[in-house]
Amino acid sequence: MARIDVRHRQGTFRTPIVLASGPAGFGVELSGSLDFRAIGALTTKTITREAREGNTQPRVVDAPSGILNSIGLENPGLEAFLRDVLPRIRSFDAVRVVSLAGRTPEEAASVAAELDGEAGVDWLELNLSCPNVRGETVADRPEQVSAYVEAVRNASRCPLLAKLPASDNLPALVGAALNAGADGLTLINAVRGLRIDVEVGRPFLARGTGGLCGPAILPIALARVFEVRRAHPNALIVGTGGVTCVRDAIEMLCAGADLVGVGFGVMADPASVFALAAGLESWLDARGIRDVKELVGAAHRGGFRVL
Amino acid sequence: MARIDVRHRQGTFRTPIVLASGPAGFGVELSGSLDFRAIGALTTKTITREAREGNTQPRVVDAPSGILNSIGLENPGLEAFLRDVLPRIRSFDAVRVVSLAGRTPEEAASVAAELDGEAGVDWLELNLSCPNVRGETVADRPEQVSAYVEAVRNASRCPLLAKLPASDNLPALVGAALNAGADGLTLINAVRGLRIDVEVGRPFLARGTGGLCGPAILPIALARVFEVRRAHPNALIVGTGGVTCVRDAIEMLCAGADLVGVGFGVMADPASVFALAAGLESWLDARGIRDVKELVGAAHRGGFRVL
Amino acid sequence: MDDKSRRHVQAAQDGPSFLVRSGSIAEAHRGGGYVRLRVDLATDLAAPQPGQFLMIRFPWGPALPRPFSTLSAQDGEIELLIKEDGLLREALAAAPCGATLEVRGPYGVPYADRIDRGRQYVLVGGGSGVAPLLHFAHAFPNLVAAMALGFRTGGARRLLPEADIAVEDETAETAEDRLHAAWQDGLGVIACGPEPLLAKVARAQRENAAAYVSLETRLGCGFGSCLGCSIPTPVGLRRICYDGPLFACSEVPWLE
Amino acid sequence: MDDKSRRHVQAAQDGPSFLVRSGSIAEAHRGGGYVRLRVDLATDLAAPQPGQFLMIRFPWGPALPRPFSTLSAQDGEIELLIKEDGLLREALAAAPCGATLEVRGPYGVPYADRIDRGRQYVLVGGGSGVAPLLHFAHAFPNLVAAMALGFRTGGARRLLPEADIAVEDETAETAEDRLHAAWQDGLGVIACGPEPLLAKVARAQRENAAAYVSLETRLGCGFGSCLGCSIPTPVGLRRICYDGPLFACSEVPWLE
Ligand SMILES: Cc1cc2nc3c(=O)[nH]c(=O)nc-3n(C[C@H](O)[C@H](O)[C@H](O)COP(=O)(O)OP(=O)(O)OC[C@H]3O[C@@H](n4cnc5c(N)ncnc54)[C@H](O)[C@@H]3O)c2cc1C
Ligand SMILES: Cc1cc2nc3c(=O)[nH]c(=O)nc-3n(C[C@H](O)[C@H](O)[C@H](O)COP(=O)(O)OP(=O)(O)OC[C@H]3O[C@@H](n4cnc5c(N)ncnc54)[C@H](O)[C@@H]3O)c2cc1C
Ligand SMILES: Cc1cc2nc3c(=O)[nH]c(=O)nc-3n(C[C@H](O)[C@H](O)[C@H](O)COP(=O)(O)O)c2cc1C
Ligand SMILES: Cc1cc2nc3c(=O)[nH]c(=O)nc-3n(C[C@H](O)[C@H](O)[C@H](O)COP(=O)(O)O)c2cc1C
Ligand code: FES
Ligand code: FES
Repeated sequence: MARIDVRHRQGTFRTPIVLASGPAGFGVELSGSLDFRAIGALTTKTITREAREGNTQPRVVDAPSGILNSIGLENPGLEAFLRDVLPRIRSFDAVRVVSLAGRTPEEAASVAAELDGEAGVDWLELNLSCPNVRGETVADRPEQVSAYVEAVRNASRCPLLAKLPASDNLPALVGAALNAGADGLTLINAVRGLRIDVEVGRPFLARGTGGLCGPAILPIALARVFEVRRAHPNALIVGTGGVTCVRDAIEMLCAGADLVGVGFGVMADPASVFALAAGLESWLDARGIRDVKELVGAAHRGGFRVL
Repeated sequence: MARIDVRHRQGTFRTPIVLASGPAGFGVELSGSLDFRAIGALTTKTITREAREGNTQPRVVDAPSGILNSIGLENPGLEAFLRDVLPRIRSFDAVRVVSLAGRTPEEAASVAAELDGEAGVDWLELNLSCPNVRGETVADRPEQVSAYVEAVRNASRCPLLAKLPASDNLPALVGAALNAGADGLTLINAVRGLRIDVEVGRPFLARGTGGLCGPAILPIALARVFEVRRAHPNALIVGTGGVTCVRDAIEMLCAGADLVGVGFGVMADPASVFALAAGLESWLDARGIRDVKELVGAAHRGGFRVL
Repeated sequence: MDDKSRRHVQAAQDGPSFLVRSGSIAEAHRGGGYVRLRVDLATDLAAPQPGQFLMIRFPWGPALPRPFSTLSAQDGEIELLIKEDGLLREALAAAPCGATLEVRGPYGVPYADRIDRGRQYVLVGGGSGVAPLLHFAHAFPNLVAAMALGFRTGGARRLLPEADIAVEDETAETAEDRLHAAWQDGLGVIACGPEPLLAKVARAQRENAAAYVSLETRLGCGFGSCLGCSIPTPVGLRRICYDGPLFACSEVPWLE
Repeated sequence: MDDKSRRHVQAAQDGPSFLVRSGSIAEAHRGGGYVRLRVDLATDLAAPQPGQFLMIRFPWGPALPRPFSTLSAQDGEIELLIKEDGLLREALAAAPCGATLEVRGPYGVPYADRIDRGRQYVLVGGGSGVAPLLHFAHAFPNLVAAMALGFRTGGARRLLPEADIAVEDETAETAEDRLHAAWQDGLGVIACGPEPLLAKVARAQRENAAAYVSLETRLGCGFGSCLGCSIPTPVGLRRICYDGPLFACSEVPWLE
């Protein structure tokens, strides 16, 4: 039986499958019927210092092979998270990554500081790329990324992921995040997109654009992970975007991801996401590949070896 | 009957439908069976000074709701174009846009100069965004765009479109192109993407990444056209990316396109592309909208008015 | 899809069902822009209660399944009433018998668990919104005072032999008219249908504690985790898919 | 897809056909990882000649139709032999009778227009590549000296009652073995099948001016304009979909 656990100096993930921030909420609805041992980590919905109402309806618009989402960081705020949500998350048998955002580096750092040392907060993910809120944590310049990561890094000892957008500038943003002390990267967030209601000629979403996610963005996410892996051979990468089946996950690993994030797939068919790890294991076994590690970044080495 | 012709100071397009550069080749195969009066313009495959072999097989890889293409600017070169291709294009009853590229601004300008004044060359399109050739005409900085557009502008009196990528930087690139004398913009080219052959763990395409096109990128193209239209209320925009049916074309017009480019759709179902204009006309008639112009940019004005 | 093993996941018993069942279109009746489908389910499904919905797609797509209320549900068999408008619904309407569907659920709070069961109700509905109301009427005849169901045209009548529907194009009568005709003090209302109809009911019945509307929006997950369907209520944000789809008119003051 | 008017385009007569015909799966036989489909075409189609192909998809997708050679073609009816492997092909194999297809074409140069018709040929094929060869043998029996068709397993045998196939898993005999057995000087070869088989034939027959291989790649348009299928030949770039799919072994020196 192939090994599919992912060993990292800051902890081990039982499988390479990560529930991406957002679609799984805080995991509460899923936990009633699905076994978290099938996933490596749960990333929470992004939390902020104060509660947020999020955007008005509609928040989901259909797109070819995906959707535009415009949730807008609805969340109960830090205090309610600590009081009501964290106690439930503590019992989940998987690494728990708490996603956070802030309007300023200081605000993000203050959230990180209060989470520091709490049981059930295994990793932090700093959301620097939400396409659905205006004028805050969308970091498209390296200086912004540095400032945020540094502030959060200094506020918490938790291992830290920086979640970045599919920017042209991604290699520079990644460099900034790693230099500022991020332990890893989550690539990519949803891609800015628009749909128009042709009955009236206006955008469906109140904010105009939303975040494109789902299979449509798989090739884009693969390209970005591939490019970042080439530039940063040792960074921990959670490759996220458009993965819905075992084959997609294998492509993401070969492109250079250590862990594979799934967002849209959780909305579309959660059970299939919880079956990915087992499917991956059988796939490896069928090829005599002993450790999922052998797939990671294989596309940079001319492919993997089949026994 | 609604008007669907597009009047521009540099000429009139019979319909808003433009065959995007590439998938339609030089229009020769299509012209045998389809009536060019159904389209506003044919954009040729991009030509270069010297003939190009393009990339090795495979050049097309499936992707959710689209493909990655990696043609790599295969073309017969300027001389053969003038000798063998242009005479056939002259007879097509639609505006003919000749797409060109060059390794340097000077090379592009020299191609433009030789096309200047040739019958059958109604517009030029300067391809500044091919994702499938290395180190040449991918202009991702405003200075590059300025230099190319200025050089071509000075070499030819033909009306000129600048074809730009879905870059984060797009508003700045557009500003540079318009300031340097472009008469309009074609937005967007294919989006960089990757697919990996999971049987071997290597990218399908020899160059690694390719250009994602087809319905998958429709929301991305709509967002970019929307943003550029907001910044440049008077620029001529050929909105291109993922359009395959009348509804998509209407979305593109409402987002701000004056003309609607179709690439992938020509490969998938050419007859349907030649039926778009008629479909658009019926759609307008059913709503009592008298001129397609009323749709253009409607999303920026709170929608269109139905009689 | 190409991953055969994804069906092998184990589901525990104490949460919503995430297993994707395979369904097969067994019978289809079309008319008036609607189609009534009978779907055989290969495996058991906790029978959806009236007001609950299933998330459905074909194996080929769309990528995100869509919610459909049941018109009836019994061992291994469900019926749906579908408006032929939209990507999946047009494909459902055009599919041959034998075509395979992917079905997960049921989700949402059954109407019967949400309402005051000490009352009788007028069921007000239009278009595909009549489906959960007919399901409810069949399951809880004692809770139903009257039906007030309307369609624009008469084409759908033969799909619904069990219902007496008002057809606006024929008699100028609407669901709302029937609600007025049946109205008596003390009754409750359950409305499901196009938003303008719900808005009228909500406006008229805001003070009636037993007046409910069944809301629709574009869902994401369908089981409460993605927050795609959040709406504001006086007591905070609520999820249509998880806390609804039925809401008291007093909870949706913005609906007018 | 949702645009009803797109079928109304007029096509002239002197170029390739771009009209999208509606087809309906009338019969399906499955075995050994293959499926043989009979498809009824609602409207007339210029009957595909052996070696030509059709671009096919379902109304729902995939976005880009895929090429399939015909196994037989006569008024309003075609047969296909499909390997159950890949997005569209697995969906084709799983589709119920009555399912609707979109079909355009035919495209490509008929084998008979490409070869030296003064010769007789051994037809060498494997897997779904036997389809155009059987079509050719049926249409031009006089041009066929022998058939050398092979499958890995015997499961597909009952799909092809008209063919005598070598089954490697049963008798260790391959298509290539049959080619050797049938070989006589002066014969031509037409090969269609997996690339390793074509490469072997090409290597062995490079000097034979009447040796041809039917090439495959991932197509784009199918009618010659997108350059998705360009390959180098000693006389310049050629398009598999438009100049092929059949090429003389001498034209593809890189195939080995
Ligand atoms: C709890 C619940 C129960 C439901 N039960 C039923 C039911 O029993 N029967 C039923 O028929 N429906 C029901 N619905 C509604 C149904 O799920 C949605 O309408 C769903 O989106 C249909 O999917 P579709 O793919 O057919 O349409 P989609 O393609 O998702 O389109 C949805 C609507 O938007 C329109 N549209 C799409 N794109 C555009 C565009 N660019 N511009 C303008 N308009 C556009 C379509 O024409 C259609 O009217 C229910 C919804 C909910 C929330
Ligand atoms: C002229 C011509 C005639 C043809 N005739 C026939 C015919 O008669 N019968 C027939 O069966 N085929 C035929 N083909 C081949 C067929 O058109 C192609 O194989 C086509 O791509 C099948 O489409 P699909 O959607 O089923 O497979 P696709 O999903 O396009 O996949 C194609 C292949 O790639 C594999 N694949 C997909 N994604 C990945 C990945 N990420 N990693 C590794 N592998 C992957 C699939 O398993 C499959 O084997 C013909 C091709 C040509 C050019
Ligand atoms: C409904 C929804 C909500 C999301 N919310 C968040 C969020 O709160 N924080 C975040 O970092 N990303 C959020 N995302 C982005 C996903 O985590 C992921 O990066 C993106 O959707 C691409 O992956 P996918 O194609 O697998 O969905 C959200 C995505 C969706 C679809
Ligand atoms: C096969 C193919 C070849 C292309 N060749 C060119 C080209 O030569 N020059 C160019 O500017 N764009 C080229 N493009 C890009 C298209 O013109 C278009 O910008 C892009 O594909 C997005 O539009 P679509 O989704 O409608 O295809 C090509 C696209 C495809 C699919
Ligand atoms: S649709 Fe996901 S929470 Fe309701
Ligand atoms: S597939 Fe388009 S030219 Fe051959």
